[in-house]
Amino acid sequence: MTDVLFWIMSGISVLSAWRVFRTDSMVRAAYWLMVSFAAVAVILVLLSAEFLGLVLLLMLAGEMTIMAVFMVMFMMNPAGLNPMTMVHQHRAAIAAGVLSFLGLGAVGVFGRFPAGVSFATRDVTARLGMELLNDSMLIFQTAGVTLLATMIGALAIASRRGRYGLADEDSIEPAVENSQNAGEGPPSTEKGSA
Amino acid sequence: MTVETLLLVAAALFGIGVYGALSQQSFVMIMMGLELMLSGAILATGTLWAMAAGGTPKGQLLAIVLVTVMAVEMAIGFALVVNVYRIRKADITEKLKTLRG
Amino acid sequence: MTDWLVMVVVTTTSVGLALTLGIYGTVVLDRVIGRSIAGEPLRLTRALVGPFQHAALLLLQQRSDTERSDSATWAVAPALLGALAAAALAVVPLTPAVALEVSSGIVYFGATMAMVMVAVFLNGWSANSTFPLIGGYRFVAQALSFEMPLVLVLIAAALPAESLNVADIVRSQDTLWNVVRQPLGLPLYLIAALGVSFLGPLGLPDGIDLAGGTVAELSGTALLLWRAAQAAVLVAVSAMGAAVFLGGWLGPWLPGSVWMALKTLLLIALMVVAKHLFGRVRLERFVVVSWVVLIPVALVHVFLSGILALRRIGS
Amino acid sequence: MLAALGAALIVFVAGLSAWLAVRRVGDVLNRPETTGPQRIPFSGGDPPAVHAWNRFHARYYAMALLFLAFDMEMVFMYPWAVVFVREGMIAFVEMLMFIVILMLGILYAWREGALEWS
Amino acid sequence: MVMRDAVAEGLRRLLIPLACRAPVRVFALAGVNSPTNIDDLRLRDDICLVDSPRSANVLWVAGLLPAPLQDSARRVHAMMSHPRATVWSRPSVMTAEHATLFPHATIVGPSEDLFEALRTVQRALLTKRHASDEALLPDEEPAPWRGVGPYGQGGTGMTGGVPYGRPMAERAPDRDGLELDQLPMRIGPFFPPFPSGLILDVRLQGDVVQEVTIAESLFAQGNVLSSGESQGDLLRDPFRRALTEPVPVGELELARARHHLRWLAHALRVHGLEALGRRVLMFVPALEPGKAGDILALRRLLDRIRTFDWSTAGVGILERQQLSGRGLGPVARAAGLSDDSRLVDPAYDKLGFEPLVHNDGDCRARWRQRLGEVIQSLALARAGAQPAGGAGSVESPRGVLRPETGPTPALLTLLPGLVRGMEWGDAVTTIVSLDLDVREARAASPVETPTSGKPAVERDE
Repeated sequence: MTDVLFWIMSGISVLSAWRVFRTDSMVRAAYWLMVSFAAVAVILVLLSAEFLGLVLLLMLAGEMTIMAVFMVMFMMNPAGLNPMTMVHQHRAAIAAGVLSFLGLGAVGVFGRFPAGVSFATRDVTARLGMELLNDSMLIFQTAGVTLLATMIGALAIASRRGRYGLADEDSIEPAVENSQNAGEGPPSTEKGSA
Repeated sequence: MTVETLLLVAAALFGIGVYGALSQQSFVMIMMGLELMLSGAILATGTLWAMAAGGTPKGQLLAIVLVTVMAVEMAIGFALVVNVYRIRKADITEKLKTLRG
Repeated sequence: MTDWLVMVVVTTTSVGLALTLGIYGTVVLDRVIGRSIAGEPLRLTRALVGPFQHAALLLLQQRSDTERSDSATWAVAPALLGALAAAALAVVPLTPAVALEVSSGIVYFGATMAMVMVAVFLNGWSANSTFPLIGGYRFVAQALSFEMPLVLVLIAAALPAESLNVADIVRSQDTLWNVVRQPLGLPLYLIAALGVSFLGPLGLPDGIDLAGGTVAELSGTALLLWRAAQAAVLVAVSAMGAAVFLGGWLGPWLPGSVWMALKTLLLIALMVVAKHLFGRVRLERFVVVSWVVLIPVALVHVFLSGILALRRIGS
Repeated sequence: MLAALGAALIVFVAGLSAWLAVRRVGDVLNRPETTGPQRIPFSGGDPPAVHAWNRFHARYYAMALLFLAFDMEMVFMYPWAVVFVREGMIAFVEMLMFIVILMLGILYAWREGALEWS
Repeated sequence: MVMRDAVAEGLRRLLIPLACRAPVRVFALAGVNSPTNIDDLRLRDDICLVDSPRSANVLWVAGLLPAPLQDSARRVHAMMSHPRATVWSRPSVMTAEHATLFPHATIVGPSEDLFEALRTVQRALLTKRHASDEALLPDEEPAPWRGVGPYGQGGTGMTGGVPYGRPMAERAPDRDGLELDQLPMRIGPFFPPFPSGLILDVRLQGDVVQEVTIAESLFAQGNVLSSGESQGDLLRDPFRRALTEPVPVGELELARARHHLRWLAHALRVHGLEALGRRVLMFVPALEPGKAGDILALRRLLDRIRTFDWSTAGVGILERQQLSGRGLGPVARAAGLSDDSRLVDPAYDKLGFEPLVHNDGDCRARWRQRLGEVIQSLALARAGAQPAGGAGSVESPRGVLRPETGPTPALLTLLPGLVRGMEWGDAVTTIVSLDLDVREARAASPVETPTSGKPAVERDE
């Protein structure tokens, strides 16, 4: 039973991963990726990493919708109304893809892994919680700091108002500006003109 | 469902991701490729955790870190896309010769 | 294997039954409450048969289409929404006997509720029409804002139970319901629940200012199915709320399933009253309020519930 | 446990099929074929000048970026909730630290006006 | 196949009796000079007014449609799904061009029962006694767009093609600095939240309004007032009569209160408070001079429900200098101007009339202003038969009304500047709050430039 489900899910996962790059509509591409991930999540559940699989599903919905939103924002012809492929170095990319599949697959098939010891069945989540709070406390807190850095970094990069004026109007730090003005720097806008 | 088959599936996902990341011109589509590579990695981690590492919680933690990496990659990646588009009006890699802001 | 098949059959039938009754109850309640707020005579028989008449009328209407619509995703969207509601309801213990003991129950529930975003966005996107499109985008903004409070209050409820299993959370309310033990929980949950079932104040994706938004281009069966799926989501979140905050099947005299049904209907009624009494909020404002007020309050709520849970165990 | 989630998956599939089946019934009852003018999107009666699908400027993209990062907090919070009572004050303090760090992000976003429509 | 048809037939036989008793799904096209008011349908249990023609079974044409709206009306008809029918409430006066507008329509005269007609038509549609309306517009093939360019796209470049005969949106600058697509679209004339006949050319980027222009066709030939068709509407309106002859204060003030309440019901509906809107509509026929108890209770209720406040506060602020001296009635008074032509009417002077004033000038101030004026009007209406008006201009519920024009043209010139930069929902809130009536619009000479408004509302300051 689990085997059957596993094969179905891996089929869905790989096929929809392929569809991601073969569809014209950006929204469809993002949701094909979501389907692929969801199938991976089901496989994780089958591996009794229940919490991991479900939490992946939880993350996915938000992340892939955001992905769709951004893809529609920044792709011309986002819905694929005019069918058109936008690829470069196609053959090289296929070769690289196949090579990495073969390489990693070989590791999977021929590699030797320690035999599976009985894995925890019931309180996987609880053990994960203990791990988080004790041994891997640093990882947990580092993740917090990393996420904070991500938030601030992403907002700073994406926002229009930089410290020295609007991002799209050649804002330059005053010091740099002075040194450039010695030569022939571009005119800068007023500070904080937003 | 054995270690080998699971890792093969993970490798396939990774391979498709590599193909996508290298072949696509649009920034956001490249990020789709990266996501797929990470999905392969998460599956491999999950596999090894369940089948070879005796279910130690550290394995799951690694997978969670991978999910975190995915979120961070997306957030920073999209922020960069917004910024590049704002300044250069560029949405595909060809339009971007240098990375200087 | 046979055990499992029995479980599947029992769960599927009970979820199907609960959803059907719940959707019907929602429509009836909506009419009854709407008319009483409007100050009109109730006409109970009409309210009771009304849903069937309405459904029949829509079933006999042609399904519309728009130019170059994405017909595949348009077909999937309502089905996905309905299926998500059904799947979410599956982990809510309707009676002590019929409970899927999913040890990460609230994670699972959170995942299904997050996926609602996908369904609504797709429904808005697929029509290739401006108003549904704006509606879909509105829902994404709204969902990104309410999702965190929704999940956080459920986590807070999991603290005293020491488990993410919904049935365990119900059992942990043996002595005291969470609505009393965690007074902030239910209000926060209801706000998020209004958001997830895009109703009333948070019915932004299908507001009249968009001529119906995500439903503006729907007719016939498609409209019927979308409305049914929306009601199904309402039923699912209400059932979850009843289980997590109102003690689920717990209650004297009556059988557990009856208690569960009554509590779920109570929450549905509360939300329908909110729909009729609170007007559409401004999305921009809701986003800010949600991030600056609701999420911090939900986090404080989690920690307060934590301290209370610790003290209870300690004493 | 696996069995329960398997049943949930089946409920999901059943829901999907039920909804699609009713749609099919509707299409049998009434032919969904439409004419050109019937397919014009509704905006009050006049036809649109362009297709509605466009590079839609989602005004909340900064908030979406914030969400991507903040969402991860939940992944850590679920396992924490399970062991919280067992671990007691340590768990409390550690999560408090984690959350306070993340709240700084929201604070920053709010101050920068990233939550408002750009 | 045969089997499928048999099942379908059986199912249909089961569903039809049920569906016949369902409320009639109606989409309304409001014209002029209709014998029945659209609000009368809202209170009906057996009628369900829908917001989009897609899911309506019956298209109800209320009154006569001026020539510029007729094409749009036919298009709305075309958008409806089958089975569909048209019911036309027609006044006795009619011109020849109207006769062919909806050839399949069931005509309802001023003295006939509209509701019965609507019910009968839907029932006949379902039982196939009434054939579903045929398409009035030709079924044209979409323009070919596939297979022109090297990738199978429709032209040169990514956005070169015209899929389905329509081009794609083009980029335009934005206040945010992201040059994304700008969506030009025409909204109206039958967009449910807006007054019938208002046609806006809107440019949206995302859900934000970048630019609004009032469509020219509105002014070109749409003057309904002069065409003689709307005499009936005019004669029923006491404010119109008050232009030329004295009308009792009681009648004027009751009419004012009714008008404001109908407006409030519409505004509540647009904010998603349909049931409360119906409650407000139910007050309308029962209004009596001096009895404001229900209205006071309503005001208390709306004050207590904060969401209506929240979604209107700070939205659509109009400054005093934009409004002063233009006779803009409640809109001006909501911005702190005591601008009211009743002040110069001796009849009102005798009653000690003082105009109510709110200060904020936003949408919230406007609904509060109107609700306050309802209460005030009910008090004034006690003066009963005392005659007022007849001086060539009168303070109508919208503002100063003159034989040639009303306040709507002036409000329309303010509109583009007002809603620029707003999220679409806020723009709708604002437009609804102005209480426009397009029938007054012709008199506004298009010469008056719409730039007289204040600069665009910059909200990212």
